[in-house]
Amino acid sequence: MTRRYVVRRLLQLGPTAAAILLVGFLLIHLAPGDPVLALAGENGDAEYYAFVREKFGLDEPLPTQLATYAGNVLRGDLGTSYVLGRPVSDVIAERLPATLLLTGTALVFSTVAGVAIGVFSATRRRRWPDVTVTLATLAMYSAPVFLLGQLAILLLALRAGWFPVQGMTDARSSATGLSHVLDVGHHLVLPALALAAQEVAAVSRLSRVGLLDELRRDHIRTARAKGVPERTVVLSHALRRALLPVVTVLGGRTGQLVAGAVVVEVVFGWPGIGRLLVTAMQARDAPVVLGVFLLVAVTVVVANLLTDLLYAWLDPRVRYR
Amino acid sequence: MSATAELAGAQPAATPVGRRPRLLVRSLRTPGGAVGAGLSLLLVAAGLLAPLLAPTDPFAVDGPPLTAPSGAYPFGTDALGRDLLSGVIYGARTSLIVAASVAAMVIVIGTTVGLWAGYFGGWVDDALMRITELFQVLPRFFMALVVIAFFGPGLDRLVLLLGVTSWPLLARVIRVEVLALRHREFVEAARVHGASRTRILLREILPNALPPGIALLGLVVAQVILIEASLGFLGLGDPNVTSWGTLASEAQRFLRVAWWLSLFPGLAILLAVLGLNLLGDAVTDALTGRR
Amino acid sequence: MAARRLVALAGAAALLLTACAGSDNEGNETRPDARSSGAPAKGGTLSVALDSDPGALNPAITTSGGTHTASELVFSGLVELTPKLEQVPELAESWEVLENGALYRFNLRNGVTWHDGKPFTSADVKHTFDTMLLKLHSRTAASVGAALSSITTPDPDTVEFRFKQPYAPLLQQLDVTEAPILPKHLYEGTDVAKNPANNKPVGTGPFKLVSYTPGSELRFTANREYFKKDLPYLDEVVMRVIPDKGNQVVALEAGEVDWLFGTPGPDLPRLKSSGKYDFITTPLNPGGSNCIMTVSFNLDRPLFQDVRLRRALGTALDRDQFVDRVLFGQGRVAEAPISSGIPFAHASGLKGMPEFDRAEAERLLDEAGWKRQGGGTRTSAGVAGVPDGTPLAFGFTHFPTFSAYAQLLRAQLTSVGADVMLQPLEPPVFADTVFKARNFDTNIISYCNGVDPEIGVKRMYVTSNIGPVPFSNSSAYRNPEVDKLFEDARTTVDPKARTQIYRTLQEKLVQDLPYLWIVETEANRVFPNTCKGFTPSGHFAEAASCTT
Amino acid sequence: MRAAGATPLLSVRDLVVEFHARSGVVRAVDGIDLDVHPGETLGVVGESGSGKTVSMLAAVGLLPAAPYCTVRGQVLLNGRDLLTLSTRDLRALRGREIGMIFQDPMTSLHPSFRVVDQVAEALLVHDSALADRQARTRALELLERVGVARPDRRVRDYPHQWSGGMRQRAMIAIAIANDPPLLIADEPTTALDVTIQAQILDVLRRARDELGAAAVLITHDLGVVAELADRVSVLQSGRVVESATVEEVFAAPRHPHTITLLDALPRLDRPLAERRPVAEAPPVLEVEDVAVHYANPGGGVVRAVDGVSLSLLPGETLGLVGESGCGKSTLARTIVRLVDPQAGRVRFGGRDITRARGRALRGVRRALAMVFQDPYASLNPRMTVGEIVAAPLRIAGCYRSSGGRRRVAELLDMVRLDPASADRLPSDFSGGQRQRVGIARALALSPRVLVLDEPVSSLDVSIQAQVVGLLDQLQRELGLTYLFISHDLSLVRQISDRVAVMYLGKIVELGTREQVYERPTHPYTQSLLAAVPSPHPERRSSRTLLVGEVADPTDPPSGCRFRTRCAKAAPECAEEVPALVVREGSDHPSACHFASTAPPGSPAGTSGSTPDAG
Repeated sequence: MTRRYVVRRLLQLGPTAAAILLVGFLLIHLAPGDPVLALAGENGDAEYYAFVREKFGLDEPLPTQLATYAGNVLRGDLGTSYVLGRPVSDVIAERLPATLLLTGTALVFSTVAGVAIGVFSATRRRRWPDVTVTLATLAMYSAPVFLLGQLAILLLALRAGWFPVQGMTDARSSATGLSHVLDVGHHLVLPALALAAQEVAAVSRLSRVGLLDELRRDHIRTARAKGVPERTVVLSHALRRALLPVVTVLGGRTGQLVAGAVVVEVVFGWPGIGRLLVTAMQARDAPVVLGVFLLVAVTVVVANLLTDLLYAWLDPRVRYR
Repeated sequence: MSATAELAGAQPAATPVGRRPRLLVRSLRTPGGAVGAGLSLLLVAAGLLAPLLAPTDPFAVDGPPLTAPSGAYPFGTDALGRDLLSGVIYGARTSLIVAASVAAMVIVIGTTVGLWAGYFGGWVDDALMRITELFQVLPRFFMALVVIAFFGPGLDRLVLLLGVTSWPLLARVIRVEVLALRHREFVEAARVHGASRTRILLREILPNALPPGIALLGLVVAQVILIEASLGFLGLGDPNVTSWGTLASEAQRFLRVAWWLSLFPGLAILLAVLGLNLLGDAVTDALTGRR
Repeated sequence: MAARRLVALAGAAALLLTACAGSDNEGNETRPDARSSGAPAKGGTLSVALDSDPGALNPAITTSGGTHTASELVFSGLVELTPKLEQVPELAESWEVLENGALYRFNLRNGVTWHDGKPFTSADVKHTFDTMLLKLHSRTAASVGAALSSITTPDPDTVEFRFKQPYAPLLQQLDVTEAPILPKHLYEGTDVAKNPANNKPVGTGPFKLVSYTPGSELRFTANREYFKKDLPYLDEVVMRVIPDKGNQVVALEAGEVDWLFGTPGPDLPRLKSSGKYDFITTPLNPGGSNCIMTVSFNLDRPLFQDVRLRRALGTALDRDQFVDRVLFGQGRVAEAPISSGIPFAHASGLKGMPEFDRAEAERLLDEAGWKRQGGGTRTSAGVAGVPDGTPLAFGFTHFPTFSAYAQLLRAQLTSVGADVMLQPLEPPVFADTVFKARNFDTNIISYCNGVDPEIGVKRMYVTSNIGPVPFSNSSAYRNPEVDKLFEDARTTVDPKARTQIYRTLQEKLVQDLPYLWIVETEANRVFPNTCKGFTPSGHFAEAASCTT
Repeated sequence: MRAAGATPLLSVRDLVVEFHARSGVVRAVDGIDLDVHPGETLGVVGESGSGKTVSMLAAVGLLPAAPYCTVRGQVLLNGRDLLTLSTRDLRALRGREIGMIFQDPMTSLHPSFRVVDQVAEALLVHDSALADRQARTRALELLERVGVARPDRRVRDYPHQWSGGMRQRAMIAIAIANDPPLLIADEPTTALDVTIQAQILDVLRRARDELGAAAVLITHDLGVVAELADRVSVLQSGRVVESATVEEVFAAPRHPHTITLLDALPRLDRPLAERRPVAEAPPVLEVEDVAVHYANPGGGVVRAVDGVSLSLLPGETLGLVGESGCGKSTLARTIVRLVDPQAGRVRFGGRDITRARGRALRGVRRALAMVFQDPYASLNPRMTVGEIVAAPLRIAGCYRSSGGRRRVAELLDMVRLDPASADRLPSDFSGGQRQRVGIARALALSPRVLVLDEPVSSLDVSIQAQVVGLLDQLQRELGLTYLFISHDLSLVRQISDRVAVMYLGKIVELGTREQVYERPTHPYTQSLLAAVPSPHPERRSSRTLLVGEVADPTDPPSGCRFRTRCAKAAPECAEEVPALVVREGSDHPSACHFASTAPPGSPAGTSGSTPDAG
C-alpha cells in the first residue's frame, strides 16, 4: 500500500487528538462543583481546603492549567489523582489490562461470531433459519446492555451456576500460572458475552447484507461460471469484499465497546477503566476522568486509523485514491 | 474514508434509477416494516397521550409496595407503591421527547454538513469531514456520561449533547449520496438551464439524497434511546421525569424480589428500539432494493 | 502446609478462645444461636464485599468510609469500643482521667510490634495525632483538635492528652475509627499525602496487607504477632469491590463473599427466611454511627422562615412509610433530634415532634397562608416575605443514593399541594452547592450523631458552624440559647447534668424545627451462619472464624 | 467446416424461465428451442428483455435458485440434461465443458484478486493436481494467447489497472482456459468501443477456431452476428421467432420482427437519404481553439480537449464521432458551459459566451439546450415528468407567461408523449419515452441549438430509429441546429450534414458526410469505418484491425497522437503535430501528414496493446 496514504492518515491524528484534549479539559473544568471537596471528604476545615487547593495548583487560571496539562500529557504525565493521590497514568495503567482483556475479547468474539452468523443466514436467505437469526440478532441489537448482563447473571450464574457472578478472579484462591488464567477466563465469559452481544448483532446484520449484495455481483457470476465450488465462492470471493462494511465500522465499534464496558464493568464488578471512570466521576476526580477520556478517544482514533489501513489492504482501489 | 454507516452499509443507496414511488408504503408492505411502524407508532401514541392513558401520576405513591402485576396494577407497583404501568407510559413520553428532538437536530446538522461537503467538495469537504470524523470519534455514550455526571442530570443537556454528537453518520451518508448525485445528468441538466445553486441543492439533490439518510435516522434514534436508558441505568437520569432507564436502574435493587420492575421497563426499551430498527431497516431495504 | 500446622494448634487454643469469641459477640442483636458456641475453627479465608475502591489505605488522614472499612483491620486505636460503646483496652492497657477531665493519661501495652517488626511506642501515638489526626482526620481534628492544648510522652509507654478545659467525650474518640495509630518511623519527615505507606499500610492490627489491586481486591493475612492472644483465627481476609448492593447479595448467595457491611432492604426478608445467614444489626454506617436522615430547610430563604410552614410539611410526612418502603425495616422513626443510639443524650418521649396527619397538615398550610387553587399546587396569600400568588414550589437536594427518600418525600408533599423538584448531586457537588454556595431550598442529609453529641450533633446547630465546611449547620440555624447549651454540654463532665442539658436542647429544637428528623438508620451486617465471632465494625473480623 | 453434425452439442428444448416477483409471475423465457452443433456458432439475437441472456444463464444454472425463479424444460449438453444435474456435477462442468464470457468487463472480474490469479483459478478448480506455479505460468500463456502484451510484466496487476478491452481479453482467457467444447458469449463487445470491439471479436473468433469449439453468441447487434455466427435465432419476448443460417436471415428475413431489426439497424452501406441543403448564413455557434484540461485523480493532467475548433451553421446537424475518452462529451459540456475551458473561446450568435455571466449567460441558456445520454440518469426520479419539463421554464422565470401546464402539455405532445402523463414519475416510462421527456425538456425554452450527447446509444435499435426520426422531424419543424455526438459511425452518417472525427482531444478529420464516409483521408477515420461490423455475412472482414487502444490522455504521444496505432506512422509523425488542413488530393481538412483516400496497408502486429493505467 502506498506510503503517501499511510502518512496522510497519520498526519490527521494530530489535530484530532488535540481537539479531543481541549474538549475534554473544558468539559470537565467548566463544570460546576469544586474538585477540592473530593479530597477533603466530609467535615474538612477551611485552611485544610486551602492547603489542598494550593497543593494541587487549582488556583491557577484555566488556560494555565490547560497549558501545563497539555505539556504534561505529551510527556505521558496525566497529572495526579485528587482522590488517590497517585499519578493518573499509574492508576489507569493498573485498570487498563482488565478492560483491554474484556473489550478485546468482546471485539474479537463479536467480529468472528458476527461474521459467521452473517454468512450462515445470508446463505440461507429468506428461509426460516435466516429469518429466525435475523430476528434474534435484531432483538439482541435492540436490548440494553445492562438488561442482558443482569439476565446473564440471574440465569447462567445464579440459576445454572455455570459462571461466577462477580469480579475477575475467585476471591478465595490466589491461584497463579495456568489455573489463574483459567480462573480469569471463567470469570471473563459472561461480561464478554454481555458486552459483545450488541456488536455480534450489528456485525452479523452488516455482514449478512454485505454478503447478499456481494453475491449478486457480476464477478461472483464469473467465479461460478469458472466452476469454482460454491463454498469458495462464498467464503473467498464474496466474503472478502462483503467484509468491507464490517471493517469500516471496526473503529467505531471499539468506541461503542469501550462505552459499553462502563455499564458491563459496573454490572459484573469487573475491575477495569469503566468502573474507575464511574467512581472517579462521582468523586469529581477530574484528572482521572480526563485521563480516561483521552485514553478512550485516542484508542478510538487509532482504531479508526487501523481500520482505514485494513480497508485499503482489502480493497486495492482505495490506495490509489 | 473511515467508518461509515454502522448499518446503512458502505455503498451509496442512491441509484434512483427506475425506483417506484411511495417508498414508505413499499417498506411498510414487508412484515418487518409493518411491525416496526406499528411499534414506533405505539411509542409515539403512548408518548403523546400519556396523561390520558396512564391510570395515575407516575410519581404518586398510592398503592401497596411491591405488588406483583394484577388487575388493579397491570404492571405491578414498585417499592414505594407507585404504579409501574403509569411509569412505563410516561417513560415513553420521555423517550419520545429525547428521540424527537435529537432527530430534529441530527437532520438539520447532518443534512447541512452532508450537502455542503458532498456538493462543494475540495477543501470544504476536507474540513467538514475532519470535523465529522472528530465528532464521530468521540464515543457518544461516554461523552453523555461525563457531561451528565458533571453538569447534573437533565433532558435538556442530554438532548443537546446527543444531538450535537449523533449527526456524523447522517452527514456521511448524505455526503456519499450527494457525491454520487452531484454529477448525475439530471443535475447537470438543471445547470444547463441555469438553475441556481440553491435550487440544485434543494430541488434536485436533496430529495434524492435524503431518503437513505432518513432510513438511517431510525437506527440513530434507536441508539439514542438506548443511551438515554443506559444513562438512567447508571443513575444519571433526570429524577423529575419518568424514564425507562431510571425505572430499570431503580429496579436493579429488586431484581430478585420483584422481577416485574425490571421486566416491563426493559421490555419497553427493547420494543421501542426494535421498532425503530425494524422501520429503519425496512426503509433502507426498500431504498437499496434489497431482500 | 502452614494451614496444617495451625490446625494442630487448634485443639490447644480452643479453651481460651471461647471466652473471647463470646465477649466479641456481645453486641449482636440477632444472636447466632448454638452454632456460635464451641471452639472457633482456625484458618480459612474470609471474603468480604466492599461498596467502593478505598483508593488510599491511611485511615488517619481521612474520614472516607471506603478507606476506613478497608484499612481498619490493619491498625489499632488506643481504646476499643464494644458494640455497646463501652471502652475496653486496645493499644492502651489502662488509663486515668485527671483534673476533672482536662488531663488524660494512657499506659500503653508492652511488647507491641508493628507489622514490620519495629516496636510500638508513645512516640508513634503523638506523631500520629500531631501530623495526621489533628490535621487531616476531619472529625477528630474538628472536635478533639479544637479542645486539645498538647500531647506529651513522659516515657515510651505513656501518653498524656491535656485540654484547655475539661473535655468529656475523649474516650469515645480513640478507637481505630476515630484515632487509628500509625508508625512514626515510616511517616516522619515525609509528605503525608504522598507517602507510599498510604497504599502499603503497616499497622499493629490483627491483619497485614498482602496485596492491593485498586478497583478489584485487597488481600490480608493474619498477623501472627498480634498482641491479642491467639487472634485472629482466620488465615486470610480478601475484600472484593462490588459497587452494586444488589450484586453484593448475588455474590453472597453465590458463595463468592462471606460478609456484607449492609444488606439491601429488599433482600433482607428473603435472606433471613433462607436460614442460611446470620445478621448483626448495628447503628454503624461507613460514614459514622447513629445516623439520622434529616431534612434541612434553607432558613436564609424567606419561604422557610415561617415555622408554621416547616411544621406543616413535617406533619405531611408519613415517616412510617419511610421505615417500611425505603429502609425495609432497617431503622426506626426518629423520636428526637439526637439519636437513640446515644442513650445518655437521646430525649425519649419528647413533646412536639411533628407526627403524620395529612388533614392537620392541610389545615396548617391554609393557616400559614398557602391556599389550594383546585387540586393543584398551593399558592401564597399574605405570606410574610413572599409575594402573593407564589406557588408552593421548592427544590430538594440530595445524594443520588438517597433518591428513594427523595421520591417518597416528593410524593407525600405533592399530596398536600407542594411542588417538589428533586436535585440529585454527587457528594462533592452537593457539599459545594449546599454548604459553600448555600444554593438550595431543602435537602436531606444523613447526619451521623456519632457516639457523643459533641462529635456529630453539635455541628448541625451551632451558629459558628454555618458556612463552607461540608455537613455543618446546613439549615443555617441561628439560636444563641442553643449555642450556649452546647457549650455547657461540652464542659460538663457529670453525665446526669449533661443528659439534662441535652434534653432542654432538644425541646428547643423541636419548637423551632430547623430540621425535620425523619428516620434513624441502621445496617445489617450479613454472613453465612457457618461463620461467627464478628463485630459490627473496626476489627470486625478480628475474632471471626468459619467452618466449611 | 460448419457441417451441421447430426447430434447437436447443446440442445435446448422448450426452456421456460419464470421469475416470481411480489407483483406476480413474470415469464422471461417462454419455451424456446435452440441447437448448437459441434464447431458451430449460434447467434442469439434480440432486444433487451427478449430473454436471450436469461435463457443462457438458466441453461447453465447461473440464475438465482428457487423460490425466486423456476426453470423448466431440457438443456442437453452431449446428451446430459443440465437442468437435472446435481449442483456439484453442474459446477464441475462449468468452465471445463462450457466457457462463458459476460457483457461488462469492468464488473466481471473480482476487483480484489490479481488478474493472473483469476485466470489461474479457472485452471486450478478443475485440476487439483495442478500446482499454483504451473497454473500461473499457464495463465500467462493464456493471456498472451488472447493478445495481452507481455503479461509477465503484469503479474501483480489488479483489474482496475486494466482497460476494458484488456479485461475482456482476460475474461476470454478464463473462458478458454480448459479448452471447453462450448463457449457462451453474452454481449461480449457491447460495452466496448468499435475498434476494441473489432479486436475482441477477432480474438474470440481465433479462440473459437483454435479450440474448434462451438459457441453461442448472445447479442443485440446484428452486425456482430453477421461477423461471427453461422446460424441465428431471433428472440422476441421469450420466444424464438426465427431460426436460420446467418446468410438466410440477412438475405431473406421472414419474421416481421427480424425485418424491423434489420431495417432499424443503421448501416454504412445503406444509400443516404437526401438532406435539405443548409441555407448560407453566419455560423450560430463557433468553437475556437478550445482546450479543457483537468487534474486526473490518479495524478497528471488529462488533456480532454486540446485545441478544437468547430462551427455550426444554422439548421445543420454536425456529427461528432470518436471513441470513448476522446473528449467529445467534454467538448459538448464546454459548449453548454458546464465546464470552463482553459483556453480558446466559444461564440454564440457571434457573441463570446466563454466567460458569460448573469443575464448574458441566461440568454445563452435559453437558446442553447442539451440532451443527455442516459435516459435513466438524466431525469430526476423524484419529479413528475411535468415538473421536469417545466423546470427550465420555472428557472427562466417564465412558467406562467409561457402558459404553464398548457406549455408542458404542448411540449409533451411535440415529442409524441401523452400530455396526460405529465403527473407520472420517470420510473413509469421506458427508456425511449424517457429520452423523449429529455428532449421535451431541452425544447422547453425553444432554443436554437441542441447539443445531443449520445442521445440514443443506450436504446434498442428499433427505439433508436424512432427517436432519431423524431429528432429529424423536430429539426425540420423548428429549424433547430444540432451538434450530434455519438460513437456510432453508422448512426452519425444517417443524420448528419457534416461530420467531425475526434481522437484524443483533437479533431482529426472534418467534412461533409459524403467526404468523410466515402473519401476518408485520415487513417483513424479509415480504421474506424473498417472496424464497424458490416451486416454482410457473405463478405466477412478482410479488414485491417486498428492496433492497440487509445493512448493515455494524461501523457499523449508527441506529434501526431494517433501515430502509436497508425499503420502509416513515420518518424516525422513523432516530431510534428499535423494541422487540420485540406491537403492536396483531398477535398476536406484532415490532421494527417499522409492524408490520402488510400486505405492504410495492413499494420505490422495484428494485435497487442498499449496500457492505459486506470
